[in-house]
Amino acid sequence: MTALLVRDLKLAVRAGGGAMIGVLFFMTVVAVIPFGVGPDLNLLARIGPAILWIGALLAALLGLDRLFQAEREDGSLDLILMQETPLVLTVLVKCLAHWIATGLPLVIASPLLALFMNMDAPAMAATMLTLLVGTPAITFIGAAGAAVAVALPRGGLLVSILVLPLAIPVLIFGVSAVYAAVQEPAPFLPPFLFLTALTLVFAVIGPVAAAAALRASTD
Amino acid sequence: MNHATYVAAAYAAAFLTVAALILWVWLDGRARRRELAALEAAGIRRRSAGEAR
Amino acid sequence: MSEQSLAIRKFSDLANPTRFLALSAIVWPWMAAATALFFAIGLYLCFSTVGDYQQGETVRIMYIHVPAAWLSMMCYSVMALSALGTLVWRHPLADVSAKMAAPIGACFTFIALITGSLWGKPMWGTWWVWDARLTSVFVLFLMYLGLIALNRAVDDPTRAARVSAILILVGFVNIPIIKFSVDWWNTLHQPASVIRLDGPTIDPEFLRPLVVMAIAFTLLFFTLHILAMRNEILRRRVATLRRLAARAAGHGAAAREETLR
Amino acid sequence: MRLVAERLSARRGEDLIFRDISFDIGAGEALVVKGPNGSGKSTLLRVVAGLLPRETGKVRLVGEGDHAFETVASACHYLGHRNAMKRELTVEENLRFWKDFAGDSAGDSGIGIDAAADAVGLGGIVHLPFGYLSAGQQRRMAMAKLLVAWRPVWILDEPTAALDAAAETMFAGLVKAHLSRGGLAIAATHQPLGLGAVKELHMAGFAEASAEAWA
Repeated sequence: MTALLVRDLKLAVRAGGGAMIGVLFFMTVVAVIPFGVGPDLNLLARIGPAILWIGALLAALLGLDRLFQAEREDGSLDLILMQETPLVLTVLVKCLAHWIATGLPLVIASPLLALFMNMDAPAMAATMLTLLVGTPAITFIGAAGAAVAVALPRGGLLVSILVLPLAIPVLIFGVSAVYAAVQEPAPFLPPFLFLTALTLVFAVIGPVAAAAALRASTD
Repeated sequence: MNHATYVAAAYAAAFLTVAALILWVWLDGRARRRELAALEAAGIRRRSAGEAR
Repeated sequence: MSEQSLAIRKFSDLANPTRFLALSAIVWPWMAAATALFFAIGLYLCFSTVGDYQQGETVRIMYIHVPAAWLSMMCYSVMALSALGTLVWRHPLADVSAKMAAPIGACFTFIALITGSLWGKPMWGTWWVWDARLTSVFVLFLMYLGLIALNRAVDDPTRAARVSAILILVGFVNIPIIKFSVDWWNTLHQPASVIRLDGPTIDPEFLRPLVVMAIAFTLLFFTLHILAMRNEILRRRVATLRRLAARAAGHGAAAREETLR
Repeated sequence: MRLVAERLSARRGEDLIFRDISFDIGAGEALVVKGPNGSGKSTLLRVVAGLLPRETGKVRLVGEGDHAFETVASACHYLGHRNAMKRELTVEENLRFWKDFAGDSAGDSGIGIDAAADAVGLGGIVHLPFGYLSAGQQRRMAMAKLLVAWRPVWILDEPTAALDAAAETMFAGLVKAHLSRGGLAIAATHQPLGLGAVKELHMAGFAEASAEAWA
């Protein structure tokens, strides 16, 4: 299993890998927002957490379509399906590698972008923490979408369409946890714990569904 | 925080970035030279290597 | 040998990476030494001059911020020139130059952004304002990163060079448009409370270290650029040799099989 | 150990590709599946490998050591039309991944990566990225993948389609060595593989549109 993790990470950082593209997309999307809403620092500080979360959600979805498609195109998927190793476990490890390569950089880049959004330190920390806990959920549920769309031409856009509605709960609890951390009366823990629970649930549902979809998609 | 801290931070950040850049160039060059040496040790040379001079 | 092929030969001699390697090997130690010298003088001047009465100590940040910002633009111009070289003259060294300038330019732009932010915090009370000038530099930074990503995404270097050359030139034409529109956007929105970057005219007291530092940074850029280009040439040579090795291995094996039979 | 298939049939979409295919091969035996294009050779192999659902019938392993395998698929190597190697990684990284990820099945163990590359006649270039190799070399390195992890059953779909005569002989040698170690092989091919005496299975190429449902 470590072999798979190492291979996927290597592929992500080698030429043509998607490790950097996600962060770049994230930065660009967030950077474009002020041009739309105007450079009012107070307004930006207020909407900052939401913008960061939406940007991270879109960036995390980007590149998910290649998760299984690349394996299918060169025939590796056939061999992966044949192994004794449970497919669910294989999918889980692939998700993990994908998250380390694309999700973790988003988390690391988020404080920098929070500066651009004029967010203060607590909001920045809360955003980073919720992204750290929440982005794996997007990857896990996205894996299910990627597996469903694996055999389709132009699966990339389809994955986003399929997964975005499923990721709405993650967005809701992630953003509300950040706002709860910043605005006094609302408690931070309940939405944050919901977010954690969502990630754990998706860590089970996503790989199981993806494994089933992959088995069904062979031809 | 007083202003000197910001000045120090700015110089430190600039220094670190430049140091990283120099380190990258140096390590990259070393890795390439090693690869070239390894290939040459394996008996693979440029066809033009003999006639070039 | 016909006249035409002789002419082609001469031209390709200029484009010869081997010649570039030999020449740059002689030049770069001198350039590195000059860079170190200018940095020594520049840094001494930076800290020996008195602070500005209005900005205080923070004016010293300007001594690295302004040269870095200047380089971030000059580097893009170098890339645009190289892109022209790639598209018009098909000069292989131009590919190499454009490709290796991008990470260096991104680093200098990053320095400009960071130091600007560190200057802004004590002066404006915030790390970042969507000021026209800052925003333009940030957009430039994103363009650098995009170009690096593009170069990494295409595995055939010559094809990558053509594509990114086109993008560089489009960007070069587009930069004034971006600058103009950002200015427009900024005057449309700019809250009056934010202090503009334009200070009083620069005192010669501050000008001296600034100029020395600018020269030092420029020398640093060219030194690093030359060294990075050397690395890239070696990288391509390694790739060529590996292809050669792959081909040779096949033939060798086939020949061996033949003799076995 | 024997690999037994009983009255297999499979369909693709609505069409029944083949029906009532049975075979039985033992250790050290090879089965060559022959037939015209579209007769369902590839489909049969993918059904045996567990990559396609079968309509009817059964595939199973019989004999000593068969408890070691959860599924028939986990006892098989499958060499399909695609090489299952990553262009960006070096040959060694590719082979090492498959060696570690697949692991050895019960009964025997795979050979080292350099030895496998030598066996396919491409020793000494494992440090090159896979994408640098020519099509024939890539195919041969994909064959080396069969050697680095032990599987008793080799399922080979047109293994030598892109190879020259020398490489074909080399591959026949590999298969023979595998059979002599007590392995089994099923190959779909147009060309003679040069394996000597083997069982043959002729697919008739019958195409019967689905009778029920939409007819």
